[in-house]
Amino acid sequence: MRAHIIGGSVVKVDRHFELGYRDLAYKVTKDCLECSDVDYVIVSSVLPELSAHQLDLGTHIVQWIGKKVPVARVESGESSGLAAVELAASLVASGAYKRVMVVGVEKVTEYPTYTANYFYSLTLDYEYEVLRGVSPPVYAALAMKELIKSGVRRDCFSNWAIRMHENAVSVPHAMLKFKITHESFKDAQVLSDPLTLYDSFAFGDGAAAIVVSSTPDRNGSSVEIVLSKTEVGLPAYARDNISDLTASTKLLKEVTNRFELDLRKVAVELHDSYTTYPIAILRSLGYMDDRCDLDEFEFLNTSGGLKARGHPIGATGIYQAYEVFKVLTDSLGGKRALSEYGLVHSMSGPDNLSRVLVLKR
Amino acid sequence: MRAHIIGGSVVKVDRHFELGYRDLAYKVTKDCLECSDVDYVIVSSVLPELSAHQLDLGTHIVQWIGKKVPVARVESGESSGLAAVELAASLVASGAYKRVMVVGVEKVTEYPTYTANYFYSLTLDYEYEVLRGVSPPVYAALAMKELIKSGVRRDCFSNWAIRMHENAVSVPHAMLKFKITHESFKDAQVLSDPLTLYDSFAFGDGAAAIVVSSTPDRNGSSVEIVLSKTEVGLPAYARDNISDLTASTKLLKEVTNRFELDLRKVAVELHDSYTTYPIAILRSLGYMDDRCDLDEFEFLNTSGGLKARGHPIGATGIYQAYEVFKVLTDSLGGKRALSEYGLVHSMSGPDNLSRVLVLKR
Amino acid sequence: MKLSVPQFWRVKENQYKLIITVCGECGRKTMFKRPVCPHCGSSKVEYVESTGVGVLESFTKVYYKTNSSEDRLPELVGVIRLSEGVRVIGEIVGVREDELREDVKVEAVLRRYLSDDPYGVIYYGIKFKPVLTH
Amino acid sequence: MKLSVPQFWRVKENQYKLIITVCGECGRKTMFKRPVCPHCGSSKVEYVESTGVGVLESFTKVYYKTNSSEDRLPELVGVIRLSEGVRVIGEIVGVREDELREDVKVEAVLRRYLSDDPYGVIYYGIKFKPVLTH
Ligand SMILES: [Zn+2]
Ligand SMILES: [Zn+2]
Repeated sequence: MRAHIIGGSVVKVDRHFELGYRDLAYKVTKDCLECSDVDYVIVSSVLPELSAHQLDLGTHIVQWIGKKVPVARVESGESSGLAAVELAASLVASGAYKRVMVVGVEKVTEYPTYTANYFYSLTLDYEYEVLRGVSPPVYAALAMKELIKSGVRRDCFSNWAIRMHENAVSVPHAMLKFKITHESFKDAQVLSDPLTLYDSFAFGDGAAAIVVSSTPDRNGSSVEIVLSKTEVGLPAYARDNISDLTASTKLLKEVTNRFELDLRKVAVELHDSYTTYPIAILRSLGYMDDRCDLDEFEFLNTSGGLKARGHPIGATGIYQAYEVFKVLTDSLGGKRALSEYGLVHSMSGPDNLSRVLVLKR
Repeated sequence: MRAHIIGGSVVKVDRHFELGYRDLAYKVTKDCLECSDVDYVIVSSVLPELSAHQLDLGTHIVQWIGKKVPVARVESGESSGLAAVELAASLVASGAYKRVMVVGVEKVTEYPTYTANYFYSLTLDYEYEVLRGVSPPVYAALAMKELIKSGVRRDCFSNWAIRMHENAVSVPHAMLKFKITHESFKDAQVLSDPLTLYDSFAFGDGAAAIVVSSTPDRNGSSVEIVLSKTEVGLPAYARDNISDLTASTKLLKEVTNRFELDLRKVAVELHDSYTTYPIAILRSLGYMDDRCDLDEFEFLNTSGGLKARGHPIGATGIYQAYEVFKVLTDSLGGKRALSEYGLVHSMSGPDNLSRVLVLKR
Repeated sequence: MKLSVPQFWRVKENQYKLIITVCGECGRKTMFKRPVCPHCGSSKVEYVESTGVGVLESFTKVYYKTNSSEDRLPELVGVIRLSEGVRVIGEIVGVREDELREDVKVEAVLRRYLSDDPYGVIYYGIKFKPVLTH
Repeated sequence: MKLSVPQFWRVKENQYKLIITVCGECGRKTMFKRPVCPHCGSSKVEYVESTGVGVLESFTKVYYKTNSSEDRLPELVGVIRLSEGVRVIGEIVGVREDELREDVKVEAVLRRYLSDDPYGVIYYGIKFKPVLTH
C-alpha cells in the first residue's frame, strides 16, 4: 500500500492521575517530531464517554492541541488502534491526504478498578454476556481450562507472563518493569479460576502517536504498511471450544504463509490480554510443543505486551504499531530485528474480531 | 474521487422502543438491496456506551446481522455521519475495498428526555462548558440574541422551522410530519430564551445505510463523492461572536465558489440542530436579506432537516447523504433536483468542527 | 450504571427463556433468538425453546470485581450443554462452590440479574442450578 | 452520572480561578489555562489571572433540563467581558431572574457546580454575581 509509518512517540503506560485525555494527547504529540506537519488526525479511544463524560473527543483534542486539521475518532473495542491505522493508511493511499497522525489515548484510572473492570467488560455483548455474569476473564479462564484439559500445562501460561515481564524491564514506556517467576503465581490473586492477576494485562493510562505518510521517510527510517486484514469471529458462547480463536489464527496463518514469515524470527506484537490467548494462538499455528518454550522467539512482544507494557485499551494498537516500527527501524529495549517484516495482532474481546497489520522495512 | 454512493436505505426517525441498536441496524440493511454484497462496514454512532452500555458496537452489529466483513465504528459527535462517509470513500478510493456499507444508527429514547439531553450536551467540552452550566441550546440562544441585536427578526428563525415542517410532510421517513405556523411559536416551550422547542431539532431513534462503491452503478442511479472537506472552528466561548460559524461558512463558501453552485438551486442538506445556525450561515454567505425569505430555495433540506426529519445523532449524516443521493437520482418527498451537484453539511456542536460533502450525479 | 427499562424489556424473551436459533441453511443451532445464523449468515432461521435441562461441561469461580457484581463474589459461571445439543453460558446457583462438579445435570431457573440501586427496577433472567439426584 | 475525583482535581485551577492564556505569537487572549493558543496554534503562551470583574454582555434564561441541572431551573447563563478584555461564559447567581439586565457589572464568586448524589463529593467553581452599585 502507498502508506508508510514515518515516526511517532509514546507516553509511559502508567497511572497518570495528573493528565487527562487532552493532556495525554498533547504530551505525546509534542514529543513527536513528525507530528508537527500533518493534515488529518485519527483518534483511537474507547472510554472517553464512560470515564471522562466526553463525546466528540477528536474535535476537543484538535482544538486543545492546536492542530486545525480534519479529525475523526475510531472506536472498535480492543482492536480500535489497528482499525485507526487501517483507516489512516487508506486516507493517504487514496491520495486525499498526505500525512495522517493516529493518536491512541486512554484513561482507565479515573475510577476505582472495579469500575474500570466494568467499563472493560462492556466490550463483550452487554445484553447476552455481561447481564449474565460473563466478563472477559471468565472466557479467558474457561478457555484456559479447555487447553489444560487438552494437555497444556498450567506452567505454559505462566511462561508467557514471565517472558513478558522480562521483556518489559528494558522498555522505557512499559508499565510493569519487574521480573516475575513461577513462584509468583502461587499466591497470585485469582480473577476467575484458574486465571490469576498474573495472567492478565496491566491496566494503565496511555497515549501513543504514529504518523502515516503517503511517502517513505527520506532517511530510510520508515516502514511500509503492506497489509491490514480483519476477520470476524463467532461469539465465544457459540463456538465448539471457547479457545478456538479462529479469526486470529486464520489471519496469522494467511499472512505468515503469504509473506513466508516465521513468528520465531520476525518482529511481532501479539494481543495478550490474558496469557490464555497467545498460547492458544501459537498452539493452533503449530509453534507450541508441550514444553511451551518461548526462548526461540526472538522478537515476540519485545514491548512486554499487554501483559507488562500495559493495555490502555484504545491506545494499545498504536503502541504496538509504534513498537514494531521501532524494532524494525531503530531499536526497542535494546533489541533490533534484522527481519524485513513485522506483524501487529489485535483482538476485540475473546476473538470477536481480530486484525493483523503487516509492516515492511 | 473514485467513490460513488450506489444505494441505501433508511428507517423512519421515531421512538422505536421495540428496536435496539442491533435491531435497527438489521432492519435498515435488510431493506437495502445494495447492502447485500459489501466488503467493509463502517458504523457511525454516538451514544451506544451511554445509552446501551455497549462498547465495540461495530463488531457486535456485524456478528448479529451476519456480515462477516471488517468493521470499524466512527464517533465524531454530531458530525460522525460525514466522517464515516469520508473514511468509507477513502477505503474504496485507496483500492483496498470495493464496496463499503456505512450504517448510521442511534438510540436516543432509552432514557427520559432529560437524560438524552445530558448525553447530547456531552458533545460540548465537559470540563469547561458542561460543568459550567452550558448546554447546546444555551449557545443557540446566545447566538440567536446576537443575530436579533444585529437586525435579524425573531420571525426569521420561525420561518426556517415552518419550512422544515412543510418539507417533512411528504417525506416518508421524517419524524415530524405536520405543519406549524408562526402562531405555534407563541406558546412554545422555552429551552433557553429566546430559543424554543420549535427552534430545536427533533430527537428520535434512527438508522440509515448507504453503500459507497469504487465503481458507479450500471443504471446510472449513483452519485460520485466529489469532495469531502472539514474545518475546525474555535470553541464558541473563544469567538468574538458566538454566531460566527466560521468553519461552516468557510467550507460552504469554498465549495460553492469552486463548483459554481447556487444554494437556491442545488440539493442541499444543512445541519439545522437549532434554527439559529442555518440562518446564521445563510446570512454569512449573503443569501439572506432582512425578510429571511426561504421560498427561493428549491431543494433546501428537502428531508425536513434535523428540525423535522429528526436528529438521531450518529445516524443523521447518513440520512443526509442518502437524502441528497435520492433527490439527485430519484426523488424524495416527490421532489427531484435537476442540478448536477448536491451538498451535505454537518456540524459538531456550535461549529466546533464542520464537514461538507459534495455529491455529483 | 442505571439500566434502561426499554433495553431490558426488548430482550426479555431471551432472558426469561432459552430460545435456540436453528438454521434452515446449514442446520446449526445457536443460542438466543437472532435474525441471522452466525455460522453461515442465512436468515432462513427457526426458533426452538429449550426444555432448560442440560449438563455442566465446565465452570469457573469468578472473583473479578465489576460494578455490577460487587455483592455476590465469588460467582460460579459455567458452560452448559443443553439437551437440545446447543451450549449456553450462565451463572450456576443453588450449590456450594466447593461442592460443584463438572458433568452434573443442571436445569434453568429464573433468578435476579441486576437491580437499579437503590430504588430501581429488578431484572430477572435465566440461571442454572444442579438437579439433585438421589 | 458519577464524577471522577481525579478528573475534577486536574482541572481545578481552571474552575477555582479565571486563568487567561495570552499568546506570545499573535497576542490574543483566550479563556482558560491551555497549552496552545487556539487562534494561531502557538505554544508560546503565558498565563494571567483575571481579577474576576467584568460586564455582562448577554444572558439567557435556561429551562433545558439535563441530568445535572434538574434541581435548579431556570438557570441564568451569561457572556461576561472580563476587565482583561477576554470573554467567558458562566452562570449568573445572586439575582432575581426578572431583575437581571445586560451591561451590569459582575464579579466572580465560588459556588457549587455539582455534587455526586446522594453522598458524594461536592465540586465548586466560578460563577458570577452582579455587583451592587448604589
Ligand atoms: Zn447457518
Ligand atoms: Zn496565538
